[in-house]
Amino acid sequence: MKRQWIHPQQPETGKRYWRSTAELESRAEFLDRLGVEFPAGDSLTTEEAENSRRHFLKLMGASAGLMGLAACRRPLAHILPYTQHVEWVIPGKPLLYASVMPSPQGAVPLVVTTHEGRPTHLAGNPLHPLGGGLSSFAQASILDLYDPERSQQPLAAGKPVSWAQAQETLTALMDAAKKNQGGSVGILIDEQPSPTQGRLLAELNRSLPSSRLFTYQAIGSGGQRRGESAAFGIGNRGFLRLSKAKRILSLDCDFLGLDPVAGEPIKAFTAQRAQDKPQADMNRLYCLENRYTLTGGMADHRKPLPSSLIPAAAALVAEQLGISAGSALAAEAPASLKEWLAPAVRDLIDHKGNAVVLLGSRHSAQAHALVCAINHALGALGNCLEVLAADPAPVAGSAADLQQALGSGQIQTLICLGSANPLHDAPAALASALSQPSVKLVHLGLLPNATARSAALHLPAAHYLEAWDDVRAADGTYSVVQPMIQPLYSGISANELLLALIGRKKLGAPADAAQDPAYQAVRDTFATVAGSLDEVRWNHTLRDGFLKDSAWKTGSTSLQANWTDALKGAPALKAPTNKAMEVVLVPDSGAYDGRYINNAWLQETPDPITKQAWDNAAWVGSVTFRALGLKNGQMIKVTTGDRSLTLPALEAPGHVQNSITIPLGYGQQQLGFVGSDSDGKGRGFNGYALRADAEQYVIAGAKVEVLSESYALAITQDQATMEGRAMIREGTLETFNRQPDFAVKTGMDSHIPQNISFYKGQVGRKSAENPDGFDYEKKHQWGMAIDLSKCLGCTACVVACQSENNIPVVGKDQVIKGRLMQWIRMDRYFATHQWGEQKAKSDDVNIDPTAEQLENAEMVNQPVACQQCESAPCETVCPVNATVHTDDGLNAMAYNRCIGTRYCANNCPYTARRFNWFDYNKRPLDELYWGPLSTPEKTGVRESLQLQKNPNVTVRMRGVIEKCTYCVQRLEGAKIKQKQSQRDSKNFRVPTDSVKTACQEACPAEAIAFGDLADEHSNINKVKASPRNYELLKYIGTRPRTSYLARLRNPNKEMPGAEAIAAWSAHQI
Amino acid sequence: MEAKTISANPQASGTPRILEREPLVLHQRSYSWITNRICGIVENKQPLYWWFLFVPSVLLTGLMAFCFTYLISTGVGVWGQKQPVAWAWDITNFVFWIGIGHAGTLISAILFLTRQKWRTSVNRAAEAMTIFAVMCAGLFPAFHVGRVWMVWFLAPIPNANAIWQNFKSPLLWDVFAVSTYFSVSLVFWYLGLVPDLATLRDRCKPGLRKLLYGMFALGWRGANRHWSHYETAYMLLAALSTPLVLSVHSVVSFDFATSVVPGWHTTIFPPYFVAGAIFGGFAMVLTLMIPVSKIYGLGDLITPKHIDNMAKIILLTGTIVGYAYSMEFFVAYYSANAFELQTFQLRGLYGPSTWAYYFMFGFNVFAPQLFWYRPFRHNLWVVMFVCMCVNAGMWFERYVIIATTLERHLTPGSWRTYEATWVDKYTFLGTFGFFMMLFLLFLRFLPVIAIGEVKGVLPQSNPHHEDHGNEGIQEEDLMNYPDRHVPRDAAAA
Amino acid sequence: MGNFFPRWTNWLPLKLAVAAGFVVFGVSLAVPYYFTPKYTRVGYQPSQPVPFSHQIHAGQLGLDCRYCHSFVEASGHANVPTNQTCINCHGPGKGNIKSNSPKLAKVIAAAETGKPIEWVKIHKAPDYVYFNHSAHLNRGISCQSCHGRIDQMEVVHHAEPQSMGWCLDCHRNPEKNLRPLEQVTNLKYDPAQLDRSAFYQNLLGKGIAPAEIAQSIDPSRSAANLADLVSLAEGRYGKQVTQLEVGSQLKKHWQVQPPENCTACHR
Amino acid sequence: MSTLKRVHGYLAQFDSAAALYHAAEQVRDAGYQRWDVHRPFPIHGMDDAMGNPKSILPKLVFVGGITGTCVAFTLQTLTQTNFWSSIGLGFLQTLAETYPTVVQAKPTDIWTLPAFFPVMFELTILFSAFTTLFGLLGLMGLPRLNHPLFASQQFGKFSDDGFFVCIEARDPKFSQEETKSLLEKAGGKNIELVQDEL
Repeated sequence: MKRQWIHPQQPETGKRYWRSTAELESRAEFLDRLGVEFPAGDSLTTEEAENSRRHFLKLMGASAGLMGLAACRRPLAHILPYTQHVEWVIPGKPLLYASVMPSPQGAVPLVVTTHEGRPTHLAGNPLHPLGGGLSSFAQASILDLYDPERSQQPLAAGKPVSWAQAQETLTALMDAAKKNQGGSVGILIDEQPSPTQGRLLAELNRSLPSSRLFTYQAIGSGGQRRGESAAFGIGNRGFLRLSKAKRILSLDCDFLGLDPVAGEPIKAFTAQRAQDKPQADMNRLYCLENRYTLTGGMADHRKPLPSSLIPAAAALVAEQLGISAGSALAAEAPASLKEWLAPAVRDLIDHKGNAVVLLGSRHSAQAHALVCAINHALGALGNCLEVLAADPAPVAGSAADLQQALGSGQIQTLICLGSANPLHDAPAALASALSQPSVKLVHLGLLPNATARSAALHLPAAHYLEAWDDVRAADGTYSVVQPMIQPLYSGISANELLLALIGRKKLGAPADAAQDPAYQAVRDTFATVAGSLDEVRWNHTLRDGFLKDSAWKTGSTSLQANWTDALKGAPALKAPTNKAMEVVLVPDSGAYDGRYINNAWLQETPDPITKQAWDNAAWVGSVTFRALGLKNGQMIKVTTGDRSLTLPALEAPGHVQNSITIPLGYGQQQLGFVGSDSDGKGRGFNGYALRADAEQYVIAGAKVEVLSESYALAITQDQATMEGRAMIREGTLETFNRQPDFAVKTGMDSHIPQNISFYKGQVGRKSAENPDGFDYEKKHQWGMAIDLSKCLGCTACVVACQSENNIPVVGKDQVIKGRLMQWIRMDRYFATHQWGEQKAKSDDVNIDPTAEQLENAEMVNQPVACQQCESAPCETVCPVNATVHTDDGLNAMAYNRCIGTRYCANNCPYTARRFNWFDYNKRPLDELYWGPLSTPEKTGVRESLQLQKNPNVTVRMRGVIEKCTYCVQRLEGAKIKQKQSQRDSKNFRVPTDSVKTACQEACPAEAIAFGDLADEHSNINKVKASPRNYELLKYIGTRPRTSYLARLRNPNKEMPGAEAIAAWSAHQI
Repeated sequence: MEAKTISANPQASGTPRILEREPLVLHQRSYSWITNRICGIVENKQPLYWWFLFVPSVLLTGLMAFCFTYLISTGVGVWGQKQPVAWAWDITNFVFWIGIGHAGTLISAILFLTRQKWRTSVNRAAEAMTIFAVMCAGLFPAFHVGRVWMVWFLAPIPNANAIWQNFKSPLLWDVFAVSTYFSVSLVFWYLGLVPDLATLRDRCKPGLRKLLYGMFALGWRGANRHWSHYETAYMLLAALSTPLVLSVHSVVSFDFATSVVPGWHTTIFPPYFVAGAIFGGFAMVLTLMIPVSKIYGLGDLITPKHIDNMAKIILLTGTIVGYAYSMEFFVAYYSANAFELQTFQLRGLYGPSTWAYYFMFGFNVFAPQLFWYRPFRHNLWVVMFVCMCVNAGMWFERYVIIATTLERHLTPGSWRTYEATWVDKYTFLGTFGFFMMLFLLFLRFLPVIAIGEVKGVLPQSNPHHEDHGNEGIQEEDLMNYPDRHVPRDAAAA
Repeated sequence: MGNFFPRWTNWLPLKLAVAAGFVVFGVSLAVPYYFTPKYTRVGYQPSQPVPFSHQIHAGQLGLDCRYCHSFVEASGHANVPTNQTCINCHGPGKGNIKSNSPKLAKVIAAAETGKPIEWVKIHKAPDYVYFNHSAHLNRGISCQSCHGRIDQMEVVHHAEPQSMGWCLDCHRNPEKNLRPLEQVTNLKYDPAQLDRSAFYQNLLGKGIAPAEIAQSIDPSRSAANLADLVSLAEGRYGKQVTQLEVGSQLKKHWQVQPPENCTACHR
Repeated sequence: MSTLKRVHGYLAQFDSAAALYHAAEQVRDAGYQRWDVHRPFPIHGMDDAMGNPKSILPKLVFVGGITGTCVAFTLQTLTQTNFWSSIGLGFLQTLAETYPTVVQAKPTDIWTLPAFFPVMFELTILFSAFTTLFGLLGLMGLPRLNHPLFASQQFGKFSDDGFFVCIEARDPKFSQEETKSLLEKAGGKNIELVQDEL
């Protein structure tokens, strides 16, 4: 029966796209619709159109609501096609671009996924010589682009001003400056300005000859630079060839975590950790550090040592190598350290050429010079430690010089181009010098932070995905940063600011992309680097993401003759005592030095060591912690000299006594919900307040006072030990050689009773005797293996997953309540070979390790997501068939069918399922409990955040279960791609290893293998063939498709306590 | 012929004989006395007690409604659940109420089949209690889901999506079991009511009441044509309900027994749950009936014998439950399944919620042991005390099984301790109000004791009982009965 | 005491019961019809801002669907053509066809202002359904199978229910709709019009052995060459090519295995 | 007002259950067909005393129960297994648009039947119970809200402590005198000729 469909006139609301959809039920989430029916390309909004980097192609969209809320039987929906077709864009298909992210350690090569001009996901660039996975920082940096709390317009002394006014202020400033050749102008830059920035600075210097440059980074490595140049010569720097390093001694150098050294990517190190054949050789890592770091977790031998004594350790090593120059430093070293180091150094010497000593980048120049000499003596230089002749950084004053110059009134105007937020992170003296009324600050930054708010002129910076720039990688390879999208809030890059100062750009004036001066400036730099502005090479550079053969040449591998001078003025060392403790300031895994404070993904991702999210705290070693009678979250007052800080304490196993570690970057105010909580009072506590000068990271003589109040910490893992359960299995290389399949024999797995069932279900490979099994001939069969020997626990996979799968952020309060949404849970356990006073072999439920045992415990990590069990307990209990099994072996989850009984979550042995307790996507995180009464303007997904969402993944609503699906959208995408090329042939199988999951792509250690089990050439089959391969909780009989490869350690027999290493695993149940 | 051994006047009969059976109705009441006494409750004004209980329970019902509204409008997060404790108070309360809802059908069905005549004076109230308890129980599974507006997905309706329910899911078995149980109990209860509704109908003046009673009495005429089919039907329903009542709690226990969670995955669960249900159910029956009989002066109908019998059943089932508790431990130890063993160690010895376990054990296993001693079974205060313990203990049992087990799931990395929120607590409290409200309305409008059936067990109702003329002692005029029944009888206790 | 209820009440309960029975019956018939896509979607024919006639363009002029919906084979979704595409033929100074017709006013205007025409959406999968056009078109499923005879529609309307059950039906028996790739956009397609020998020649061209094809026509028989196959097929399917013949052959020899997993459409 | 009346029958009251019982025996022996006894509670052996056959309700309920089992079996196997296709009735599954799914590696053939027992059991009980209810109403001829006996003043006591015998006028052996005398002989009190208004 046919009906006339008369639609009421669509309401002419001036509403913007997102708003109109946000009013709909969240299932009808706008962006899904994009992915589903007519992706954004076809129906661009004006916002998006403006945002598109191809703006100059005159692509136009309309902002009429997609769905009128007209109350007819069927809501009216519109299709808005482009009027002009857009080059490259095929509506519904993502576009990939190669770019790089600038970071303190140089370029991070990237591949950016964009959907109709919206960057949505980042991945490493495999073509790049240093390409690999991504750190969680790089992975999460895309969220900074869409951060709704980003600085959005220029501020003059905290008051919003227009860009035009900002331009006037600048011109006025420049005219004033020109009068005295810029004598009163200082420019504050990072340690490594980009090539273009360097060029423009030089240019600016020509117009203001007497202006001065200063470098200051909240967390800098001045000591290292000075030490290295003293030893290797100015500008020369080490480049670590991890692939060649067979023996590594790390002196408080978290080179696998937050303190990367210039060198080959981490995968070169982890590749040697995974052994699948007995009698294989394996590298060995010794580690001395005051707290647990990811590096310490990977180490074969680790000894907790106060940071104050690290130079002493270096001196001891030097002595043993016959370098007497630094023996003064060795005085304080305790005897135990000597006997620990002796066999280690012997081992290093045995591997001359392939042995290297690494020192944390924040240690003194003297110590660094000494370590350079040590590496020279070990014959590392030119072998596993290249010396590269980098182009020298511009001559610039230090933070101390800046303070002096400001104090003396010499510098009146300071232009901050760098990442620093001096009013928050600089030492008190410098900060107060900066905040004198006489000093004019011009600040460029992404966040409206302390400096921005009080600067005479603050300019919103463009995100690196929004502007042209260039960076050199650690090995000097030159890359161009290309914008993916027009600046969301019309921010400008540092280059553009310089251009404006020079007068080649006018702020606020609409830029014609073709003649964009920043673009031209970068091309000019490219010309100088590449030798000529060759369009073909330029395009290749853009396509590949780097310029071929642009790495730095190697320098001389001999020490400077006068390197010992660098040792002069080494500060005297003192071992900390319980009266005078040491405070160690370290970068934070979530905020780094404070620049990522507003990144919700990073804030919510728990610290890999302490499992703390959304805050920082003082890490106190178990012995001291219990001696002080502290509880987690109890406040302590730390006093160093005349400076003090009150913050909560957190028990940190593996942390040395009488030492307190404080992660930096927190305690910033008025940055919005994420950065400084809903009351704007700030998240966490500002550790910078404790340091006296900008290069002081280890502060001796700290007093600790225990207070009564306590503070709620969002710790995501209550249980620090495995209770004897064989979750993570570990063995020494020796054990492995003796019994390669030790992992399979661990605990109850060695005596699993026969599974007797009177029917044969859909498990295993289909065959004559197993007719119901999975079809390996005509279907793909997906599987995953995670190599715990390689896994660092860095949580890059967690962030990648969050970015790929539209996983909501739930906020500190919900994390405390145990409702973290991230699909991958990075379990961190501490294990020791003796448990409790009774020195039990295994930790049963009733045994707690003593403080001493915890101090020397091993740390192991294990990422756990849905294991895609072939016999999945979660499926059978769902009353509505919302989760069922697919014929390619996935544990499918149909969100729209789920009614949320949560029975599956209960019946999942791995606790891999997550439930949407609230409308995390729709309702403001600080008003979740208000339900429908939450503030209307805060309700609904923030517009800018919607732009980040992956259109191929449903945005889940309240009341449904969600979980890892092996990135099924990618798998289905790959199958369809194959269909497109298969057409009328039989060849349905996707090319071997052509499809990667987000976590696998992100993993910098290449610990995750994934692929088609039915494809015998696929890598996953090789990996799963390893004798170390075991299934988690195999005893339960779930037959997971994800398996783990047992962890190997390679202890040195002569080391003290070598026998204890990995001993605990043998006694697991 | 037991009736013969009853002498008109106990004093006259000299020393009571050993074999003498206590009568089911004391003081040789007559038919009309029973009719008047029971119908009186409905026909006369309610005592103050009734109002004292009714008003608060209505308020609590409102509280419950508010909590559910908040829950639905805001999200399940307002409860205390978290990973890995996805079920806690919600399902605990569900199982608790369902358990309560077992005594009624048990009394009406199993005791009927086993010819336990003493059931007649308690079965009506017990059945009513069953129905109300099941209503309370049903609320929780219905509202604990994340998207309650999608709950119709549970119904096997043909649909254009070609997708159906998963009949392999214990949760769906639950849906069928509980709804069946509710319907059958309702039918059973209603059929039992029909003759008594006729009685009420015949006693009241034309008007709304007569209309309603008349309609629901269906025009009952007590004809043999009615009675003979009626008795067959009653017997059939009893025969159907007996396996049903056993199946329902077995199915509920399948929710846990068929899972892989250590501490849930146990073959002992079905009998253990059924015993527990009878246990808790009888406790609740006594908790309700003792005050009722005192307040409404039904002491002659609900005699010490009745209470004694039920106390014995509580003692028996309580001991079975205790056996189950210890057997779980033994099996965990004996199974050589380390996860299982650890689970029970964490439950009872080292875990974060051992307190719940101790409450459970004390209330359910130790408290009922008082009933070994006859005087305790006959002291109403002691009986009430033990029943209260059991009511609480059974709730803790479910809490231990559900929440504290999930707190210590298989992967230590995800272990977390559960805390309930105010919404959890008030919702549960509210269901008590709802339950009480329904029960009080039942007292107000329907005969609390099965009139017909009680008459059926009187000696003189035996057609071969020849001693004519004895129609029992005619009681004082009953017209002024309502205004004096409360204090005196209460004091008598 | 006298009768409280009048006599007529005796039959009342029965009457009520019967009435209720009829109501329930009626509802249970109505719901599956009126509350399923069969009714709610089929026939949906909104009026479009521009009176574009598929009948003229696809029917009379015989434009290939892919001229306008150009990415349908490459992308998940069949793009609605950019305004440029219309202008190519109708634009002043371009094809200039009817460029001054009032019907085209909006198109011309859009070209000038750059403000797109707001077409009204007709086929709208729910947002949790990830349908992919390219996967179907590249494997021999025609536009017509889901959209009907667009070439005969003056104003396009919703021709098929496009409910999950409807999708599954085809995913279970694709042979009902499979056709040679070159026929995919041929809306007038009729298997009877196919040349049988050409069809089998094409299969043989894919390097499939005649014996194998013969097998799939009639398990008991074999064939050495094209002629055998054709005669074999005639024996099996009759003089004219049938859809069943085409479909089952393609399904077998292209190894068409449409997914019935949730994940195929819900992610 | 119409005074037109129709005789329903004789109603006699008796003192006790026993009296009623004996009366019933006598009326039975007198060979009456259309008569019945009314009383507040069931009296055992009354059926024999009246010479009535056993109730056929159990047979109905059995049928009802079996129906329930079959419904449950069909519903579950149809929607969850390929059983019907395997016995060549696949069209049923197409008809019901079913979508068998694999959960926890359980087979989609008939071997997954044990998982269906609970629901089969429950539906059996449910159907039986409702058959009992409606079968009973049918056999009792209820609901019938209006009945000539209600016209009798004394009849109301049947639901309290009255025991009655009513012999209907429709009975072939009914005659004003003999019936009355029979009731008197049986010990019936305040015998009344019940008439109802037309």
